Amino acid sequence: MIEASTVPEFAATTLAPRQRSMILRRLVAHRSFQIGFFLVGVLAIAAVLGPMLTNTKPSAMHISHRFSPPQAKFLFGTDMFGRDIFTRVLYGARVSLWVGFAVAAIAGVFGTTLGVLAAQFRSLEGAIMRLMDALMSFPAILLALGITAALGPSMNSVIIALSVAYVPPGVRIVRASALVVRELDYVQAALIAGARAPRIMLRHILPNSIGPLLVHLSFVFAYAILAEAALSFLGVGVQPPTPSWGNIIAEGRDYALQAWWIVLFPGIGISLATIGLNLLGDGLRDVLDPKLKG
Amino acid sequence: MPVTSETSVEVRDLTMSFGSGGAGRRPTMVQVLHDLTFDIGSAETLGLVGESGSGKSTVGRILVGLLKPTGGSVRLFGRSVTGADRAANFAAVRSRVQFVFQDPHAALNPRIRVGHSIAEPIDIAGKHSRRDRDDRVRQLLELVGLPRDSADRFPHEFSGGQRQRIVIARALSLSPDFVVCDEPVSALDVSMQAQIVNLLMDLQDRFGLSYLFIAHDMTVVRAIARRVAVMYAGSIVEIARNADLYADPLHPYTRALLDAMPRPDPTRIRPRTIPGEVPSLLAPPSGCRFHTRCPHVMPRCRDESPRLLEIAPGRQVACHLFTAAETTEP
Amino acid sequence: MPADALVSIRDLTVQFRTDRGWVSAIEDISLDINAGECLGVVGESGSGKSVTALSILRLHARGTARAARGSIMLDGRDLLRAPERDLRRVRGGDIAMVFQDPMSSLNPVLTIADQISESLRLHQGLSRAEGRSRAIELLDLVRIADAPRRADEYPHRLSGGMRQRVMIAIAIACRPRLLIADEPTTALDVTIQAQILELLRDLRAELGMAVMMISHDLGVIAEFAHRVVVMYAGRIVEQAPVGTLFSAPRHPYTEGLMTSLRGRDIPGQRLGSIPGRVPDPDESIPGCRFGPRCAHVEAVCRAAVPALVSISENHDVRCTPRSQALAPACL
Amino acid sequence: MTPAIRLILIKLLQAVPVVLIVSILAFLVLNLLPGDPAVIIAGDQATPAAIEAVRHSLGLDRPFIVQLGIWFLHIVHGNFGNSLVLNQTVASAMLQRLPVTLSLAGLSLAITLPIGIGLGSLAAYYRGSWIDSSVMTVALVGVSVPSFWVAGLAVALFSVVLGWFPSSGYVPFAQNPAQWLRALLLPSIILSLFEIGFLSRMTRSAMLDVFGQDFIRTARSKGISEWRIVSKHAFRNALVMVITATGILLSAAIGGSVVIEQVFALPGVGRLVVEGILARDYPLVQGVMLIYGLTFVLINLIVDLAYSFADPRVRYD
Repeated sequence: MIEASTVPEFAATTLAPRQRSMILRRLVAHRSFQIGFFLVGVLAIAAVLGPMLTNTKPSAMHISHRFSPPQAKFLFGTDMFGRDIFTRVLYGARVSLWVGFAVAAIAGVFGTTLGVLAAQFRSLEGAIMRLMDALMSFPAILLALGITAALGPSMNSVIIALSVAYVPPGVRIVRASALVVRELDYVQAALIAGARAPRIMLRHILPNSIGPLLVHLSFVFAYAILAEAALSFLGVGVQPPTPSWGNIIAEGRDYALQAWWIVLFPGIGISLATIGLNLLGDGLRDVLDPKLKG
Repeated sequence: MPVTSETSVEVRDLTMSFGSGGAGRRPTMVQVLHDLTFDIGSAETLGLVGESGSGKSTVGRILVGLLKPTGGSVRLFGRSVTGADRAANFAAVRSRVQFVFQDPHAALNPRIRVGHSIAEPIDIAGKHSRRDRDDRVRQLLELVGLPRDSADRFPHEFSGGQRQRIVIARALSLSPDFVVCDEPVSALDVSMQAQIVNLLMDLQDRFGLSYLFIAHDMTVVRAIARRVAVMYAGSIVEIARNADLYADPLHPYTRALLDAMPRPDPTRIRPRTIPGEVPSLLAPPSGCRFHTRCPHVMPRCRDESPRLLEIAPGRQVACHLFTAAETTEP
Repeated sequence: MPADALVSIRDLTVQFRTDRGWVSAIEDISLDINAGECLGVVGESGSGKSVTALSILRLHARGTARAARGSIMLDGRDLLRAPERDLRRVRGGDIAMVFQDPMSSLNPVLTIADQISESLRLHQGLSRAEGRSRAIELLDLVRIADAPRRADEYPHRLSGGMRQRVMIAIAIACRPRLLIADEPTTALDVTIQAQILELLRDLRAELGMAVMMISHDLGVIAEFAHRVVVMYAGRIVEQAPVGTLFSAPRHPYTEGLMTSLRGRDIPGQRLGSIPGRVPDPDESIPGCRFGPRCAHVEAVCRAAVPALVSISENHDVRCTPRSQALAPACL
Repeated sequence: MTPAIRLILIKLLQAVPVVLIVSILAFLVLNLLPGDPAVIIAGDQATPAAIEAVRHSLGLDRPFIVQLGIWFLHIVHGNFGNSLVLNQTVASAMLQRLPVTLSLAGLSLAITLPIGIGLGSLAAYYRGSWIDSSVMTVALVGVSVPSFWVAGLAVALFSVVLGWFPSSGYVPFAQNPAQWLRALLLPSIILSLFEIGFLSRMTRSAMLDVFGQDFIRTARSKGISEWRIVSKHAFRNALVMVITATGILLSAAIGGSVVIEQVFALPGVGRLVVEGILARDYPLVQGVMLIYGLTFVLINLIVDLAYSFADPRVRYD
């Protein structure tokens, strides 16, 4: 057994000042990330607190106030049934953000699992990657259309459909970075010490190959919000009377000229959410992948 | 402490081939090691020098079980790790064999505190309680000359030389008897190199470690190795005791390497170096693989590959200049 | 400024943008490169030797570095303040550069001939065909066999040593008066390194250009340089003719480097080492930046930043105790 | 066999399993997912007998393997099954509608490529300046704003209020090229907004990536002008990325056309799919998905090969 009985002659080496969590500090200082975080944060809070911020229901019809332009009582105006657009947009935010978040989370879990498995086990690699290639051959929105058609239109169908569409790129990203990490010396060191596949994957490969996936997921979150809105707009997504940003716009479409506010505000909601998430993703990318920093 | 046999490592006729070629190419086998034979004694340092493509790193990786050789045998502490019971025998000696990497930046997981990195071999072996383990980590840090509170830090907070100390601490965590050092100082600044080489020598003296010290820099090897093996294009061309090799290199390639080494002496007039480059593994030259660059090339060198022969006690050379002498003067 | 100085750097301070603001990578660098001479610049990582070299041609990545102080004079013009257009004529024309990593320094999607002839066509107005035949001549000059065939190949087909020869061919294409070689052999194998050094030495004699050889390797410097500048942590700590520097180094850091190399001749003997580590550029150290690692540190070293003092003809040292002991008493 | 031909053959071979998986996936999507197409088609109030009738008419009561066999038979025949509603094969319905979608996607790609690459290069070249931030803001808005929403607003403004463009309808190119362009210009531009944003962001980061490489410093050390460095040294390296992006853009254009065709009432394939889904014409949806899937296997193959040939490192080895 090796023991340190004496301190070697050159023990005097000094350490540099502590540098805690550089990644977090850089993120906090990053302009895009700040703006993105603010936008997404405000929308998320509005979505969570939604029912508390309004004194009416999204489906409540104020028949005497149909097509009211924005005013003190109806901040964003009312629609053809006299429903309060502000309330509907708030409730729509709950649907849209939830769909986006759920899709990103599912894509993240499956992307990570399949990606790491494909990188670690050659026997699985071919099957997983060909399946992903095949899924990626369908334009995402078309695949989602087909799946929602099969499952019947509903919010959960949309989540499942978009998850299937957005898992494959995540798998590719994780696999690619895992393949790089797998060859690094610290993984070799663990192999020399006799580490088995689970330890290698969970402790070494996973934490070090997840950065690019996080960046990707913030963009998936944004794409999913856009896609949910598009599907709902086409009538195959979230079904009325449940308000989503997409179906509010679809319903208001025919009145765009006389009651512009019906389509304007949910559109702004979608735009702000996706802008925020894209900025968040840009910030993450700059910090986690400094090579691409602009 | 386990009983050590006289030799830590016995390598016989070791060969290694890799499949090469990806999409669009016919797979071909590329032979990177040709019939290597050498021993490393207990508490001995064998220096292994050569340029890139010589196969020296492959040797190191085979000895710690990262690569499986395609031919020949390797015995570690008397156990064969290339035969039928490869896995079982390797498991038995795993804790006695360790590795120190070239690039201290890639050798440590950036997301794990260095204390945990150092303790990883202990965790995998699963022998210690948490408390023992933490004590051991502090002990190891002290041993390699780092402050005890280093354990809670992350690798990015350390300089290159300090990270190499951490890598050495990890290599020592299970009290190994044999350590492969793969270019352990070539990524470091000159002033750091001396610190790390001294540390390795101290550790050897205290714990009786055997080293395979792989390097391209012959001056570092000169300081630390007892014997030196020189590799060229996958073969050992010369093995000799340190003092003999540097004083009187026999193989033309060894001489060329020594001549080409820059020295901190402005008065020295360096002889012109050999022409050409290390041959491609995909199309190795016939006969002696050094003949394309050798200043003493003879017709025989182009056809016949020289064998590594003992021409004096502890001194082996693979060159027809010496096999010729042997056959004409028996 | 000496009459025969080709390039004259004075009080150069260059700073880099970091998370914590602008940080000085080099401070108060003053040195001359004389026409036809071979100046060695030696130092470890973080010494600022490459930063100094890149500053001469202002080749730092845009927006990341700034010259806070100083001047770099060539033919009576300050390169630090010259307009970009004028500087472009100097780059590749009067002053050319060879970089450390030959694998990444050549453009992977352009042919060798294209990359060599580019500066000829730009600076000397050669046609495409003329450029190509000049490129082949240059490949011959840097001793690449089968030059006409190699000229039409892409870099990935060449070995590291050959690529570094191509880099040299690019650099000498317009017969520069100064060639800056930034660790040109570090990435190469020992025998190839020797070949490249021989090539550079021959070309220097043939073309009569000055060479600024930057290296971390005292051996390379000893073999190649006439005069040596030693840098540590962003400052010049000593400069002297090569014979003087290696036989009588005066700065404790230079001494430390020499002993750490020389002890290697004796097997098993502990090497002389310099304790500690190179400080980060933004680490604040009072007085001499080598102080924390110096065996001879005194109170005066911590009191003030030592000045670069001439202790004999052509021999300057930045060490307060040493220069007080050794400087000629003619003040 | 030259390396180039061998490369093409190998890529073709690699595509075979993908083609198979694509065709099975297109089948499975509507046949294996938990929803019962017969129930959905027959409607909520349908009697069990009615559902059974639907199931029989679709062949859903046959064993799974038989259904799959029939599916492959349709593919091999090239008619991709029969539409339930349109009284024609999926292939002929698709052929009828394809010119509209291709015109739309092609036009938008023609708008996107020069503008996207140009803006991205410009932003990279002037990184950190006001040009960079303005371009990137525009690009960000492009990838963030929902196209159907912008389309709605644009129709209101340009078609209804200003009367510059027709708000809907399509004129075949062969019939009247000017009218064709007039009908497609606004939808194409709107379709391009996302693509331009996407491409310019991608071009910028690829160019910046290249700018950071050592060989750019070599080029600068030769005294080459910044413009030449961008247009020659950087762009040729970034080209590899642009080729990859084109495949993604085409996919985005086809996907986006589904929504845009709906807003502008263009009789393209996207509209066909949506009509198919709303009319519960499952074979139609399946058939279109399959054809698109196979098309993109082919496009990805072409992109992959183009990518290999743009890079001498791949081309020669």
